[in-house]
Amino acid sequence: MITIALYLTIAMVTLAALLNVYRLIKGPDEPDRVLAIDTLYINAIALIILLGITLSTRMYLESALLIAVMGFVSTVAMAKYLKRGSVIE
Amino acid sequence: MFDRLSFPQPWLSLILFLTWQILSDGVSGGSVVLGVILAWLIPQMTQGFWPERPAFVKTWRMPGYILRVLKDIVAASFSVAWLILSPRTPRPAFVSYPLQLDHPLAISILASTISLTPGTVSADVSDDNKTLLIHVLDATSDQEVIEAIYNSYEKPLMEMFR
Amino acid sequence: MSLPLVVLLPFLGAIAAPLFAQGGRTAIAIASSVPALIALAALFPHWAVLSAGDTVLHTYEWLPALGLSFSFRLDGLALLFALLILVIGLLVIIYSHYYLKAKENVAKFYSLLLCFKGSMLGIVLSGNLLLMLIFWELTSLTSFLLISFWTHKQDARRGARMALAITGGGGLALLAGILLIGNIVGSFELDDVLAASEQIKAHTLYPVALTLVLLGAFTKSAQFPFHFWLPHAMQAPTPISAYLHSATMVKAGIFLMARLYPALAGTEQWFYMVSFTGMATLLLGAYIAMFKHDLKGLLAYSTVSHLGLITLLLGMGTQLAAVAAIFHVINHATFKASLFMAAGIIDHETGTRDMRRINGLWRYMPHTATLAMVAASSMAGVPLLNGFLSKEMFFAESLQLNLPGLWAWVPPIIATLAGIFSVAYSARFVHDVFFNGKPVDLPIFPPHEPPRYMKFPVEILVFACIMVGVFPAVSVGPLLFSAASATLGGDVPDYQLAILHGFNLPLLMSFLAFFGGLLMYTQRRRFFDFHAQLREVDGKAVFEFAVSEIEKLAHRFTEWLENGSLQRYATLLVVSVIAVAAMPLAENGFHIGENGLSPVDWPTGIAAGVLVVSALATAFWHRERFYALVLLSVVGLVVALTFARFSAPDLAMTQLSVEVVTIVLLMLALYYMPSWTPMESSQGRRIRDALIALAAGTGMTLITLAMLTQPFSSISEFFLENSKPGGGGTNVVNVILVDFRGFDTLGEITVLAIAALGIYAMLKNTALTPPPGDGLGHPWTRDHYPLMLRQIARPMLPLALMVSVYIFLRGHNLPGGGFIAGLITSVALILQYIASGMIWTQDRIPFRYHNVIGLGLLFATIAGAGSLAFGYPFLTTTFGYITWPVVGKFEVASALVFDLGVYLAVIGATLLALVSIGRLSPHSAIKSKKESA
Amino acid sequence: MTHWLIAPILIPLLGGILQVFMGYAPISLRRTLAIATTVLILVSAAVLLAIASDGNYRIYAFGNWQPPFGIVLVLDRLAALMLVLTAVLGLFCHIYASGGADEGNRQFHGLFLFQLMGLNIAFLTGDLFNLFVAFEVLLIASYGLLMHGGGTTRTVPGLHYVVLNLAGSALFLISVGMIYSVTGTLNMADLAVKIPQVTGSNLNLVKAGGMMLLVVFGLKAAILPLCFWLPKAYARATAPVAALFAVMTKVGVYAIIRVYPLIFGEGAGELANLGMDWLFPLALVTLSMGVIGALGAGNLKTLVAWQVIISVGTLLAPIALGSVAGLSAALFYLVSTTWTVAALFLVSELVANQRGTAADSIVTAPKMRHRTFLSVLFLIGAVAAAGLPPLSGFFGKLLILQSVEPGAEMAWLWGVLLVGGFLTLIAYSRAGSIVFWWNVDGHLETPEPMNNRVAVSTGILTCLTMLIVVFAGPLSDYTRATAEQLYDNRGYINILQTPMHVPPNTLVGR
Amino acid sequence: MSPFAEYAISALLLFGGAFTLIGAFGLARLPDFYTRLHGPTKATTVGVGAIMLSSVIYFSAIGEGIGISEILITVFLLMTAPVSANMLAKAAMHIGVKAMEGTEGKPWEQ
Amino acid sequence: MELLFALVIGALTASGVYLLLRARTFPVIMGLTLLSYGVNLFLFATGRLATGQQPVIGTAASYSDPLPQALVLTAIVIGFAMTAFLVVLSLRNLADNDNDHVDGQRRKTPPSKQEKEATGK
Ligand code: NA
Ligand code: NA
Repeated sequence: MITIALYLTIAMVTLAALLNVYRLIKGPDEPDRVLAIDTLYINAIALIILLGITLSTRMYLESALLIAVMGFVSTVAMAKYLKRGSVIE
Repeated sequence: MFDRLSFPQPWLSLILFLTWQILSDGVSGGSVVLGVILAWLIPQMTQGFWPERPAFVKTWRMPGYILRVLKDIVAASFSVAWLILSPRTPRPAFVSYPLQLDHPLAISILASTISLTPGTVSADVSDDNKTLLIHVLDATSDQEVIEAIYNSYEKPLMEMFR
Repeated sequence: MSLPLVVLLPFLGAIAAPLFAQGGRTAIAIASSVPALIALAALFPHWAVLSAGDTVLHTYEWLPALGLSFSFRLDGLALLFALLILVIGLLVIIYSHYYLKAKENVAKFYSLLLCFKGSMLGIVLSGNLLLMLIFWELTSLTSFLLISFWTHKQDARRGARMALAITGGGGLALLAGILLIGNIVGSFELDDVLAASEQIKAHTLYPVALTLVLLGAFTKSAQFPFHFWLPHAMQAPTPISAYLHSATMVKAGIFLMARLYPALAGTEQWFYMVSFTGMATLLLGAYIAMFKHDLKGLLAYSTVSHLGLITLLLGMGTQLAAVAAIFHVINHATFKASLFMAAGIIDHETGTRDMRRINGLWRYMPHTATLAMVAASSMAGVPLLNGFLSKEMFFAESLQLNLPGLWAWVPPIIATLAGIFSVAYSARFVHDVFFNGKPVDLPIFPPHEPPRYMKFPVEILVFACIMVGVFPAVSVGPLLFSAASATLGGDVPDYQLAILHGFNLPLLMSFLAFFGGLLMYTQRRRFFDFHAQLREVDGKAVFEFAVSEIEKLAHRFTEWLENGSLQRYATLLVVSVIAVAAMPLAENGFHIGENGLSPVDWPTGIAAGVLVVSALATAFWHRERFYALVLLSVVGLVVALTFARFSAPDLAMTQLSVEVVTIVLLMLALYYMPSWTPMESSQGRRIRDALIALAAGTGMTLITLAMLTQPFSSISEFFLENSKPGGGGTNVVNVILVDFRGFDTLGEITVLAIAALGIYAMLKNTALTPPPGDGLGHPWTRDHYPLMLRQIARPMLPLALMVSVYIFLRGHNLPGGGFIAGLITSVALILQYIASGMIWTQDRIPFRYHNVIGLGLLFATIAGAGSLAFGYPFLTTTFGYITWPVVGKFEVASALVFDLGVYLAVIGATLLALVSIGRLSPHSAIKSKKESA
Repeated sequence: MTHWLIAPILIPLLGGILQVFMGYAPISLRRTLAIATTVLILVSAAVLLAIASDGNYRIYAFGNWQPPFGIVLVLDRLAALMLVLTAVLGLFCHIYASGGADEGNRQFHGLFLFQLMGLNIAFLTGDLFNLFVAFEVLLIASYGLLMHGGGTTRTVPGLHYVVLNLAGSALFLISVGMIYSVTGTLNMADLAVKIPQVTGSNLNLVKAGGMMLLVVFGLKAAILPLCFWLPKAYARATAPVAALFAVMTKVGVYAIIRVYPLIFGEGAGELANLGMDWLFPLALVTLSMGVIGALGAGNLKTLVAWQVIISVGTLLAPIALGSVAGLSAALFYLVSTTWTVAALFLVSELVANQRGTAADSIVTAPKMRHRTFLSVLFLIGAVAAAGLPPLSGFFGKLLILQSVEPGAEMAWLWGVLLVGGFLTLIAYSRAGSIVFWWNVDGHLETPEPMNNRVAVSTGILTCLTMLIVVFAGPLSDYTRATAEQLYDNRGYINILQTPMHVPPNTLVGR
Repeated sequence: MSPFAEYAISALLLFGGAFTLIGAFGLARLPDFYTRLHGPTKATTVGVGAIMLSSVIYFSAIGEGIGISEILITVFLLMTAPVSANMLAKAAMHIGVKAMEGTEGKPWEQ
Repeated sequence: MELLFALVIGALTASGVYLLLRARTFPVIMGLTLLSYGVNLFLFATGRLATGQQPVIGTAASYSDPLPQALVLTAIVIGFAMTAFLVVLSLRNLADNDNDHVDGQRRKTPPSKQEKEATGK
């Protein structure tokens, strides 16, 4: 049962990622793109966790944590760039 | 840097200690010793980076608030999901919320709560920290939104922060 | 020892001469004369050996790998030339003493002159061809400096450069020739080469070697068509001309031909090449000399002509001709040196060398005139003077050439013709200068006799002309015999040195030449008119034009190729790579490996699709820079996921962290840059680039495919086995990084550190003006540090530090380690900068990032060097388990200290780099005391 | 195992770290320490030369791991020669720099020492990937040094240099990857064992990898068509940096000499002499391009920069022929040309400093101070560079000319080398006569006098060419022995058998 | 593994997957930037949280011991998502990203 | 899977090379970054593709090749350092030459999109 659920979940998350990419490319504005990649980061966390469950290993948990941290900083930096230009000033 | 043999931010130290235990996957002698050391050392090193000390008054109310928010988050997700899936176009609005809180951390917590809860996202805090601009996904009326937020979140927060 | 000494002495003198500069001109002149005197004394004792027909040989090993030795060899030929060099050299020194003006750099003059003398002696005394070549080229160099002694004169500089180019270039040809000969013979020792005559001439490369050697000789001796440098070298001070262009430099080519005569001469190639070149030079030089108005120009072309004569004699290939050649070398040296000196006196006293202005000097300087007239007569071949004797021999030899049919008439006719010209220009020299009315507009008027001893060298030489002319057998007989014998390899023909050999055909030719010459001189107007009609082909102009055209062409070609376009250079690189990588593929075809392909799971497939699409989209939309940046970070994210997917958690984490820092960095830069790239490349270029990119991509795809499908085994089994027992950690990747290949990691953090230091230095004094708003015209917001961001940044730092410690400590056993931990800390600090600004954050950081970097490198190095104390190599790690109460058993590993170094270096470097850029922003003009100290 | 092997790496590393800490110390202290460090490097290099000259290989196994598993340093004659060559060069450049060129960047000495460290790693390492790391260390330091000092003209060439080298680094990684993906090893000795065993379709991969590696080394060495980044970058760097860079292209040449005879040598079966038939014509074309560039050069530094390219062509042509004599000749020439070119860079800058706005342009200008001194140095340098007797360049070329066997290759090599030499001579005589002789009237208002440090270091470096001539015999014996050692790769392969330390019994786990 | 755990895990997985997908769907479908902001902030965060929870249960259930690091990540996401949303909204308002027709009260247009 | 991986590397290389050949610093930097992603994946793949075999002793039945992973780690870090330097160098270029060309052109920086549109009207 878990296998099936896992399979379906992976499918849904992957599809979600594709939708994010769609929004990223479609835009139309730059905040849309940043929002899309921010969401993509979060989807990536889900994928990593799902990979861990699939492989029955917790080896990738820290990767997930790192995506969360890095995704956040990256989004914040991009957002700040969009309105301030200068990220560090 | 290590001017005191104390815990300048006890709450932070506690959180750090717990975090360490969580990260270490289980409590052991080693992890406790190291956890205590880190819970002391890190706040000592970083206290300069947190100049505005959070002034909690009624700390015990915090868990209740968190649980409520968690519940609302799940609810919010369902409502947003519904809005996304329904063919109806939403009627969004920007609402200016007059803030009564003045502690920056409290404002921040409120704004975050608003963003995580049904149909609202905190879009902006005014420069004077007096107004919160909220984007409402499917607006009923401004006043309703403001009242709901005040009663659910700002009032409890005001009680906690002083 | 004496032979090397003879060569060495002038060089020592050259070094010594400037030291005597304090003592004044006389001291220098005396100091410069001493080497020659000692050298003469050193040569004298060898005469006994030489007159017995033997050679003196002194050999010292130098570079056996090259076949090069310090081999000095004295025989008759060498002695003759050495004497010419030394004696005339001495005279030139005396002469120069009076010639040079007070303000001139006398020390430099003598120094160079002595260097030149030493080089010349080196040429003639070398017993090894390579050694000779070294001296040969040295004469080119020193003569270059001598000719251009008056560096302020443009003509002098040009003349010198041309002389260097021609003679130096000829030297390179000679080098090739000598190397060929050396290859054929198997030795460069002169004795071996001269003994291998048959072997050389029989070799298939003989014509090539001969041509190359002759090129060297002809250029040096100013043979047609390389003759043109010599007249232009006359820009040198006259003593130099007297020395270089009568007795030494130009005679080096003659010497070379004489030296190698036994080895190379006697073949048809030799005959045709040498004699025809000589003949052409003889005639051309004599002809042009006639029309030169410049006193030294006349002498120069006459020199060209006489060199041609000697060359022709050597080319004839008969033994007597060779003797005549040697004889004429002596005679030409004496009369030409004296003539040059006389010309120098005239120049010195009148201030000009233009024969159209110099007239009737007999009245003003009869002594000099007498000397010059005797020397000129010798040049013209007037009986009782030495020039006559060798010219007679030449005329006689020109009749002996065994040419078929009417061709047999050609050499004597040419010889006579040249004789006529020679008499004519000699007559012109005498008449035009010393008689022919009154001087015209002389810069110095009236001219006087020069100082008494300035004439002394001329007198000596003129005396020699007469002595040889009248008592040839007594004066030069033994020397000539010895030299001729050496030239001919011991086989000296019968010849007689007498004033007259009776009334014979050669005498008739002399007679013809003499009166023909005088006649020609009287009819000179017609000849001048005739000559004026000719379009003069000046070799110098051609040469200079050619050189300047070559330079211009080279410049244009270089500019065209090296056009400053990175696009071109990168294209060349990429295309080169594609070409070399495609070659093996083209040779052997493409094969998928034995393992074949494994099935694709669809989430991976979709991820790959996302990766491919976003990579291509980055390229496609690169002109929208921010958009491309977002796409780029998608690529980075999916790459990280790929690492995770294929069992590389450490890589996934590293990639993620690095990517974020990179993106932040790019955004920091983008702030100052145009946010949008205009369409610049033409469509053709874009298509071309796309095709190149496609080829590169296809190539990498094929390579990867071929690689992935091949079975594989590596040294990594060792790492997996030894990681825990040997390195004390279960995370093999980390153990490789800090232990098995810790040295790579040390290098890597050094790179990081250097990059940061370089960035800091590069931006130290850079000012950039940021645009007032984004590319779409929105001004920047004034809200620098949003409240929510600031609030979340506060707890983020301690939490991130906690996570860093965690990631750091577990790295040895589980994915993580110093590098990733360092990046987490860095990113947390970067967040502080973003949220609260430079000044705020910097104020709370109590250390300089430079020191953090230094500390990191130091920790890593010390951790590595610790093992040295125990006699183990650098970076040998150690670890152990310690059990403490409460804490329990835990591991202590020296590798952890190393990793701590990595951690610190990463933090220091990352932040120093980012902060350096951030500091550019006008808002963060940090001028705290720390910085300005 | 002798710890001397690590000395040329540790000394600059520690010296460099010290400089990082001392960024704000007085400049005289920084200079003193930095030069002391360079002297120590030279001492250690000299010791290693003495050690290596017995012809045995010595290895230094980092972490005490048996090769091929750990990284090893390998000392042989070639490595020792390169170390000494570089240390001598480094010392004089450093002294020159301390005459004032090091001002304006507090990290100059650090970068300089790190650069030397990278070079020394490159010369000593016996590991292909570590060679990559060494390249990166020396490259990043060189980027920093290149941008050192004021002036805006070096930015664009610097950018080109960096971008192309980054692309080159990517290529290096791909090549190493391709070779590893077949052989499963990175140790050069182990590669020499494994490469000949490669068969089948793996041959393609290794062949392509090997060829791509040659492109990488060719890019560093600046072989045509990959040489155009060099002239402007070198010509616009400050003199001590450009002079130090004289050895940078030689690193590319070194890598070719190190890697190809060893792992793609005669014994490499189907992969024997990989790429060498391409290298020969390319080397000659490079030489010709260098000569053309030199002829067209508008200033002294550009002229010297093209001389660097001439040197590379001259070096690689005999190397490509694959004979002991050729390699030996090339090594001899390498020593000579590196120092000569470096000296010429220094002289050019001293000239530029004396001529006001004319700087080192080959145009007329007012008379400079120290004209005699500088013109003598330039003359010596030019004679050595053009390969005229009696200086060392001539002997190098002579050895090269003699090393080639009769045949078409001989004709080409001789032709190009001799004609090239002739044209170079013309270029130098033109440049020298205009710059040093062709003076317009008057003097510059305030020509700065030279200080002793720059004068002495330039003078000595220039005169090293004479030292080479004096010691031509021993040097050519050494290079010959080096070439023999390189073409017989059995000794190198044997380092795999070197026993490691016995594990200690103390607290250590192994 | 107990069937209860299996049910819980599967349910949480599916719940999480569904919400992640819905969040993304919202991002793709909703008419303007400001409305799109709601999907990721809430649905996706919750979805990923559910998946995290399932992971916690899964690894406890298969006997790897109780590890709740996933919770840490979830908390982190909950803390940061509003800030990201806030920053992006500020950026969008600053740039003047247009809100859909009918949106009431656009303060930056005043 | 191998083909897929090969195509990914091919796409990264192609995009990277195309951008490397552009005329301005920024695209060139992005090109090099893409190229280095491709190279890192390639170097990683020299140890072949493995699923669930992370080279941590005791966590899997068999292990993927750890050496390429270590090499890639080194390569990533070095690549980061180099990219950072290049980014700053391009800034320096902008400051010194007032434009961001690398194609030997010496034009000023182009007008922004907005300005261009404004003048176009
Ligand atoms: Na006259
Ligand atoms: Na911008």
